[in-house]
Amino acid sequence: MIQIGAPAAGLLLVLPIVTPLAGLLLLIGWGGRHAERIGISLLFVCLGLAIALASIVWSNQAPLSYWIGGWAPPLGIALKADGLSCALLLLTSVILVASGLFALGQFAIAGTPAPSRASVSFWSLALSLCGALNIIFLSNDLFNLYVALELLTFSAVPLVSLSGTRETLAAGLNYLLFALFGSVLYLLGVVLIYAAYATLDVSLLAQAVRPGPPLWLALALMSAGLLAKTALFPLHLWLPPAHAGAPAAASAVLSGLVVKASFFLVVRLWFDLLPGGPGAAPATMLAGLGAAAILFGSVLALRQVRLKLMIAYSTVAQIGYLFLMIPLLNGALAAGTWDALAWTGGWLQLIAHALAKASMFLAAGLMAEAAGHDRIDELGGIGRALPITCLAFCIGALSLIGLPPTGGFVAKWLLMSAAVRQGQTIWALVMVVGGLLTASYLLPFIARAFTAQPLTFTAVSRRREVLVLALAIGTFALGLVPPKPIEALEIGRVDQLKASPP
Amino acid sequence: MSAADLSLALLVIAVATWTIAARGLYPAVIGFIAYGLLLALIWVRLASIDIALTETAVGSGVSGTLLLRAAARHRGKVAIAAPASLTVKIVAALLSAAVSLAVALALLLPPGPAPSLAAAAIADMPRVGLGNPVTAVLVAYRAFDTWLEAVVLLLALVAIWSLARGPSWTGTPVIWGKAAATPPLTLLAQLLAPAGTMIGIYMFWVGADAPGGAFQGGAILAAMWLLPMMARLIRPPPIEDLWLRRSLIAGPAVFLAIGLAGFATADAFLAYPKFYAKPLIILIEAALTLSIAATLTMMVAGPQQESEAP
Amino acid sequence: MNVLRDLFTIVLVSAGAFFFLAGTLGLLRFPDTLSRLHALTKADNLGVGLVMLGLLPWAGGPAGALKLIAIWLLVQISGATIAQLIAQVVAQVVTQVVTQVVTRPEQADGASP
Amino acid sequence: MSETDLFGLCGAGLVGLGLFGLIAEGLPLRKILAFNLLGGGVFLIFGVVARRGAAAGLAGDPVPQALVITGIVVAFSATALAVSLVLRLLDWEEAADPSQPGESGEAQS
Amino acid sequence: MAEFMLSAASFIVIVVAIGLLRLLLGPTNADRMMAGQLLGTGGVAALMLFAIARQSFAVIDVALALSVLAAFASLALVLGGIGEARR
Repeated sequence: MIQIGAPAAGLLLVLPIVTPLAGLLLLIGWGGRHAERIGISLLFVCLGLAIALASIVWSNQAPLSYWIGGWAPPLGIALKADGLSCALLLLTSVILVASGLFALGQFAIAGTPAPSRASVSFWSLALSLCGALNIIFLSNDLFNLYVALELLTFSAVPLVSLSGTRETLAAGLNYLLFALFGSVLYLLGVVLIYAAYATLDVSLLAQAVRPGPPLWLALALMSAGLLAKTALFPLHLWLPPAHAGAPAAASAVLSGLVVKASFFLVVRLWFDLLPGGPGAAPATMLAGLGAAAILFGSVLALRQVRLKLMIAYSTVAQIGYLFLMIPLLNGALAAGTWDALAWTGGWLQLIAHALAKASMFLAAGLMAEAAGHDRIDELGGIGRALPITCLAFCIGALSLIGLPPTGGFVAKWLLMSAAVRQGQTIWALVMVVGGLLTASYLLPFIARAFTAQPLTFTAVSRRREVLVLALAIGTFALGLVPPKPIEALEIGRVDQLKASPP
Repeated sequence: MSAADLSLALLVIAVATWTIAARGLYPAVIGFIAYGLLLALIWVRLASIDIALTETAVGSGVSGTLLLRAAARHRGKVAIAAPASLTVKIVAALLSAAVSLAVALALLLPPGPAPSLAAAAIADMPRVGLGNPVTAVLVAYRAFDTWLEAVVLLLALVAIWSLARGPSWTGTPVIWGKAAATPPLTLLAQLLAPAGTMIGIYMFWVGADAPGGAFQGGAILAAMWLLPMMARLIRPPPIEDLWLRRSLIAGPAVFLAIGLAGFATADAFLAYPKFYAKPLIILIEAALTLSIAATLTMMVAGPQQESEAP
Repeated sequence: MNVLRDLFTIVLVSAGAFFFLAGTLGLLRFPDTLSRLHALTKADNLGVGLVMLGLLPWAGGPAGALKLIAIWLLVQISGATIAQLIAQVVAQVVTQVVTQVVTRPEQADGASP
Repeated sequence: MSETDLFGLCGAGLVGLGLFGLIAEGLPLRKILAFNLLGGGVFLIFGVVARRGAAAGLAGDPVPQALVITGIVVAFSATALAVSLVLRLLDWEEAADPSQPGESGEAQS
Repeated sequence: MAEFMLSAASFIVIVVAIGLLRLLLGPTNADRMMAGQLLGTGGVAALMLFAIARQSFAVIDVALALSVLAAFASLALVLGGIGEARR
């Protein structure tokens, strides 16, 4: 068992954070020619580190924490990895490695070995994005999380605008303004918390918080800020143009990971900082917005004529599902129990969506490359030209709809059974309707892709097609995983319930 | 509460209102610079000298310049958001008033004595060997934040470079249009830049024991580097310049190296071995000052350019 | 001695404050930009100078005194330069407006910033 | 009313003004200005909290003071990035090209 | 004496603040720049007075920084103004 503060624990928690950021420094310092090689190898290193950390936490069956510099909170900053953090760290590395492999050779300037702007930028931003996400999943300090959120924003926005066209620049600017609005509200909540408790450590706050108007105000401000970054309806307006405009490898990361980070923090605020859960009214409100996101997002996706925009609107809808877990967890906490079904279902939805959406965005990128555009009407028959890619897209779509045997099915099924068991059937109903709507915008496209007479499509790299399929198979495999590893998501949760007042 | 406090408070609100309400963009930015100056005075009144310095240097000086430059080029054409309708304005006004009121109430009704980490911060100061508690928080207790902040700054620069027009990762920023150098400007740059550089170095140096430090010193140095650029006495370096690159990463890299060495020498990441804490911290601060100066300068200078067409 | 020092400070600082008042009044009351500029530069340089001079005996040693003098010098240098530059801007705007009125009278309104 | 109360109210007022500007302004550069006003207000509240936390012979709690320094630098980075985006968009405006290049989202690959 | 210096500092701040009305009145940007310039120098004077009155010498450093950066900001104002006037 590794003790708190031991250097070994420190290395395991610190290295996933500093490795990618050190890579960023390396790229700036020695920039250029080796950007791609440095970038992809460090992403692989991060994957290795995430596996190491996860296996230690798994074998201990207990969370790991560490005080940076040996300074105990509240003065210092603590890092903490529980089962969920480890899973998300793994997810981050997997998706970044896949997107990185997909992007290999994509940004070179034809005919010269000179470093291209797009290539150095992409790899620098991918590395800092990896570092930022790892901090968000590991840090236990509210202000440190603020800095990490900004790091994430400043990595994500330029990825959107990488191509430098007017549309992507406008989308990036709009994204940045929404994100800044979010961070400043978050920071306002942080200062109100500090004013009342003089600590920013989530675990210490969990013991100290006194429910009351000042605390509600702080949490409301912070949540509103985080929701703007998560693009929860009605703060979703920035997302579709941003995610659709980015290069495919970046869209996969943005849709798969970046919006999830702020959702993760919403849950940490309402369930880790407030051990008793948010209470009925806030929980219902958040889930109500989630339900609205599912309905509006799906309807808007249905009306899109461009594939990438359709997938981006589908992200708006799928984010909605995540919020349905909140009233279910809250309902159980109010009854003095812990709803493991809702918890694992919710996080599984996040992981399944990340994998599915990443593979769908990459697939859409390949289709656009083959066709020279991404207008849905003219992509009919592309399934015959790019069968592997379209198969991957298909698997992703099944997962989004929630059909077996995919991760999305398991996740939605767990959430629905939790809802039914608690008598909160309305949320189960929302999920059913959402699934039907999702099917109605994805299935026609797939049907036409395989049946219509193909127009002329250029060939794309087989390696990248296989890569996309591999990600999709991940989604598929998630539906077949036995329950034991999935229970790892709960490491660190059960203790907390015991510690919290009934 | 004195008359000066009251007038400062009213004034800062008035200037902020002007900044929001001013019809022209350029007058609004002038209002914003005045806002920064007034905030610096308020920080002095709140006995936060370190922040007063930072606000003066970064908040008002360097960001003011950045915004002025943008305002001077702006003709009000970028309309990614349509002008807000009256309904939006009313909703926005109600929402902001509600938030404002709630925050004011939360601040005016604190439950009992204000909690504070001042005592804890002071108690551990001998372990760090510094005389300025704010610097102790920045480089010891919350060193991780400070390191990340340096990385954030650098990342923002990479982000700005990634927005350049050309396809390659090279080029030189073009500063301030094509205005010609004028004699008074040249004189100002020649006189002010050396003096200001000394003041910047002094700010970093006193930071260990008195208000000041890497961020304040670095920002003043950046301003003093930009000054001769604006006077056309020197050109910004091309972004592929090796010395520039090394200066940019020096701070975060040295900070990280010493932090990782802490695993071996002090049993923790970002911890300092007992008797070497102060010299190591000064080394970190020196490297950070250099990096911050270079980064802020290049951020204000803007993206590199190599070709004409967008 | 102490009384003398106090008196010295009170007189000089008051004079400095008076010049700030004068500068502000000039800025607000004078009819055109250039005369406002003249009033302002004179007043605020003298203002800072007199205040600085009045504070010198209290600076607490040569280092403090040196800093006060340095501040005054910096304000002097920059104030003078900025005044010249502003004067140039004013002149430019005037010429520009005149040229535009002569060449394209219909657009003259839009030219003044 | 103490000076901290006064400046606390002032900070709350600035938050309101900035928030209004950030939501209601149409022009991006004005939104950026409003974001900076709003940030100033939030930092001022940090300062008030720090001043109230004066203890152990210090005139203020150094932790929130240090957080503000970090915050100011981060806000500056945000401003710089946003301004660069605005300026790049202005490049397009100034190119005065009515046709919209790069209509496909895949202009990169 | 400290009392006198503090009142002098308040007086200067208030006077200079009144000068900010030029910000509102304009009519040209040059006038607005002047208001900014006056605020900078007035701020420097007030900070010096405050520093000496409270015997807090770190505040002199703020005045020092302000005198450097006020010059820099005014310069940027003027250069930006030149750009604007040229159009």
